[in-house]
Amino acid sequence: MPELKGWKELPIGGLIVEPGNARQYKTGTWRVMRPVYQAENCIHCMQCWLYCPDQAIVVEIVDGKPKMKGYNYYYCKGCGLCANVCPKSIDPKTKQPAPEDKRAIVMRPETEFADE
Amino acid sequence: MPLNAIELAKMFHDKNPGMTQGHRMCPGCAAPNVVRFALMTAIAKGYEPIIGIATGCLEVSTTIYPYTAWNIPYIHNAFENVAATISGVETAYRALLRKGELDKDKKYAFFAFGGDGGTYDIGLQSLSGAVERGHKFIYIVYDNEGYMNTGNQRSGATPPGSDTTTAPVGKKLAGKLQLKKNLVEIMASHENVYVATVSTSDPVDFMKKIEKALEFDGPSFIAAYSPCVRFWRVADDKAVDMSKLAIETLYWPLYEVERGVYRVTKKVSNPKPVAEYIKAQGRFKPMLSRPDAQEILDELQEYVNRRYERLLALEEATKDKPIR
Amino acid sequence: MPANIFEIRWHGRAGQGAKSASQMLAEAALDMGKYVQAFPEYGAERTGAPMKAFNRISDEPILLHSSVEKPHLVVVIDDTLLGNPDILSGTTEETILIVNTVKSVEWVRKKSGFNGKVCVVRATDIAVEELGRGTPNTVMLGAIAKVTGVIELKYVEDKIRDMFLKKFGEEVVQKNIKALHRGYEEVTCSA
Amino acid sequence: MPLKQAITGAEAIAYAMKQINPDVVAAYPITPQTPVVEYFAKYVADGVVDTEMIPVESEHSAMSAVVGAAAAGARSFTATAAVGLALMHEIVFIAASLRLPIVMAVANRALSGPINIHCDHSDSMAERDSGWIQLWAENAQEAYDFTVMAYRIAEHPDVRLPVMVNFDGFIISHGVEVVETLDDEVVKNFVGKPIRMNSLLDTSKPVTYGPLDLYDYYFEHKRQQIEAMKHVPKVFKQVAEEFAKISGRKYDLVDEYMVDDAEYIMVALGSTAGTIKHTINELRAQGKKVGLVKPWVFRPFIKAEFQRVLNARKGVVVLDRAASFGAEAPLYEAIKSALYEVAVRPQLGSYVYGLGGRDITPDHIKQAFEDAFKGNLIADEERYLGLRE
Repeated sequence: MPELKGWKELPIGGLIVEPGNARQYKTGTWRVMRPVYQAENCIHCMQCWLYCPDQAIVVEIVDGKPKMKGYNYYYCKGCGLCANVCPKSIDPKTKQPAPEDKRAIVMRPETEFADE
Repeated sequence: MPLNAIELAKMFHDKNPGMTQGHRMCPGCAAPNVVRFALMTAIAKGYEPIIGIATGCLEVSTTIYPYTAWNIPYIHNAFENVAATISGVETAYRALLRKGELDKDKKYAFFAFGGDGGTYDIGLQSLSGAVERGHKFIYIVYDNEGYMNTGNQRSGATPPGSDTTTAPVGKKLAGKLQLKKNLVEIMASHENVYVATVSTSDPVDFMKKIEKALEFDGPSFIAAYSPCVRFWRVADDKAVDMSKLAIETLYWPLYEVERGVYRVTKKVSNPKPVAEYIKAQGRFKPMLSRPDAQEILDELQEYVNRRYERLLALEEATKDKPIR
Repeated sequence: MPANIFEIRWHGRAGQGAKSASQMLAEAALDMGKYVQAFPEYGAERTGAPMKAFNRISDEPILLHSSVEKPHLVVVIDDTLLGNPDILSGTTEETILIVNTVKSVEWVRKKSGFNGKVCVVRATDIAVEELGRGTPNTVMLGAIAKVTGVIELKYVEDKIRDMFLKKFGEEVVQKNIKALHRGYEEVTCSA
Repeated sequence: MPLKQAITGAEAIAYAMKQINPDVVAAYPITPQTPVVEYFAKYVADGVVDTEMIPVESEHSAMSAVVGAAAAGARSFTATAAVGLALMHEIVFIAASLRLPIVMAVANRALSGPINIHCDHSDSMAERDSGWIQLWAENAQEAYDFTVMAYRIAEHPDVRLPVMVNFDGFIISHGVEVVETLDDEVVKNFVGKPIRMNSLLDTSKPVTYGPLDLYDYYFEHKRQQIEAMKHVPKVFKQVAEEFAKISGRKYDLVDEYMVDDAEYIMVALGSTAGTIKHTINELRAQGKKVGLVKPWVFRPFIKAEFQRVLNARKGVVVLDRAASFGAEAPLYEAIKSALYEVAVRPQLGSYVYGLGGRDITPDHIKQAFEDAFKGNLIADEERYLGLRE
């Protein structure tokens, strides 16, 4: 939490004059399931990036192309939409869920990462 | 070329498209993506968006003082008046531009976002007035079919059979009994307006329509299908799945109306039964366990078919001769 | 009421122009250096309903904002209103009554039961003759100027010019001025 | 050269707005405010002003739109009356909370029901705690003058609050009176360029208007509004002083009429104050030591002014054109509260009059003064003028 300022210090009218300062707010604490990135299976289609409602997918441009680099867990709420829209989550032949070792994103309980 | 995920990622991987991280919408909510898709399109096309939001989930969860998840100019006024509010902003823009106090080369895009409560119900008058007056703005309703901000109360957008706290499924009543208001048609009945339905499950169609709205010389109304994973009682990762299913069952037909000319932008040749959509969501479960469940499903199926046929007929009828 | 405030009450039917006449009178009096008020009585009446308008004219600023209760002058634009008790309300023998009518002073006295000074003028007829339409306002203002002296013709003429010159041209101005003068000349009063 | 015109109060306000040439006007017609909008719409149609006008579909949207326009940095104006103001109610508070320097003319009219279109003050009294500055005009001249002064007060950096210019429905709005108007240039220079702050159109400095403000900050923001109101007297006096230089007309927080030696003082708002002055002249001619204090500024309510003027008088008679059901009438309550702290409390009496446009005459006023002369004022008794028993 920021320091609670007195009325003389605050901008008037309830205005927030620092654009996008919600970025300071950690929504990652909401997470109960953690998406884990398996880079070796990723085709960098950017579907996870497109659909992440919390803009928690880290992307870098490599050779002019966007590359998935993993998660910003400060923000990731663990909804799993990224894994759901990931084309690698479905076996192209059977149209059934792909085995975990073939996926680019797998969802794991946050408790498995308690040490971090 | 239409915008796609790769292109957008190139443009926006290191910057926020109006909305930033740190907002407090539910995990998996569709609304942030409705906003992002719209704002990314505007920014990618060289516009500077200014937005107004009606009281609702999107508003409270993105601007909890002293934090704002907006890095573009933003105004929230009240629940029922976002259209009037943004019409004031847009008018101020025209006034100040005329007086030479603004950069005339700058392209502003005025957006108003409202939930279905703030749009179908309490804000309808304000919306209709602003659209009739012809302000150049884009109104986007993120339709999650209920007052989800306050805990799943019935709205004019709630479908029949849905279990809400103010129209619960009981021993006597099967939840909400009335059909969802066809707001898209109400808005299409305003003259000189561009109206479209969109879904985040079809981003290309979504962004094309936003682009059209941005270029349209007048007001636009975009109805965005926006699953509420919490109160529709589906898993957090199901917003896109539900959206797809809604389109495949014709529950949410994708179409547009430009000055009276209809175009169904997504033809569905072998629609799935609407029951498949209904049965996928927990909010219909109490209704489905009633003895009259099949009747309700049949009625809904009949309505969905009829509406789609009507849309195709309107498309045909207005193809060469606009109805206005 | 202090003697320095002259109060007028107009009686007409909604749509006949009593409100406009009272405003024109106020404007002319203002040009004479007077302080003025003009205000109609508002209800929810539609065209044809009996209505009232008021004037106050004074050499000093007018502070009063109550309605006119004891008029010095009552102007009746439509003689079919005579007999309505409202017309005599607050009048005394000092009050002057000016009526737009083709009838006689005696007829008016009988019809209204009014005992003070009665004046009549064929305002509608004169208007038809001069302007081609039966709008009696300017004729009535001429009659008021003659009978009371609270306004002078040349100031009303200026107002007529202000109102009509741009919109309708000099010919209409002259016709109205003629109508005004005929009201002044042709009003007749009881002794 | 100042120009003397015989015009209605509604036209006087529209004329002032024409001279101010605001950026945005959003308004909806309602009796008896309608002529304000009509006159102004004509100015817009004739291209006499550069204003963009929003012919909204309701008063609620009128206030909503001017909130949006003002937040975008536009000098914005609206006007309303009675139930129209009541329909705006929610947004009236929001406009003040967002600290937007909007000006609104209110042609005071009775609130329904039963429906009534005539003057009383129940509409604006219902908004007295909304955070708006309330100026109250006695006649068309004051309505014009306050409109000219309003933006200077509203936009002042120490204030940043919306201003409501109150003028009695029909009595002032539709009554033709002599109004001395200033030259266009004089008004333009006096009002000056808008002082814009935190404009939504400034995309280089994006601001968030109207966030969710919970118990951890809301109170502080309200405290700021309380503080802003405290700055109004100083700013009003400054603006009034400057206005006197261009107009010769002097305004203050309260209008004092024949109070110096007055033993009995009446307090009233709006057009009735004129009728009271007229009556005071008559009573003075009979040797009665009577006077009037009229709040020009009713919000903020400047207690000290009334304490100064009313201390140690024999009797104070407060006239209210609004009732507060189950409590004391609003102006009376404020005056009575102010007098708690004076050294010598006068006898006090409360009179409610003129509801729904009921006429108030010099006789009524004399009747109330008579009670005071007889020492027959009872602080806890509300009396009525012009009411049939």
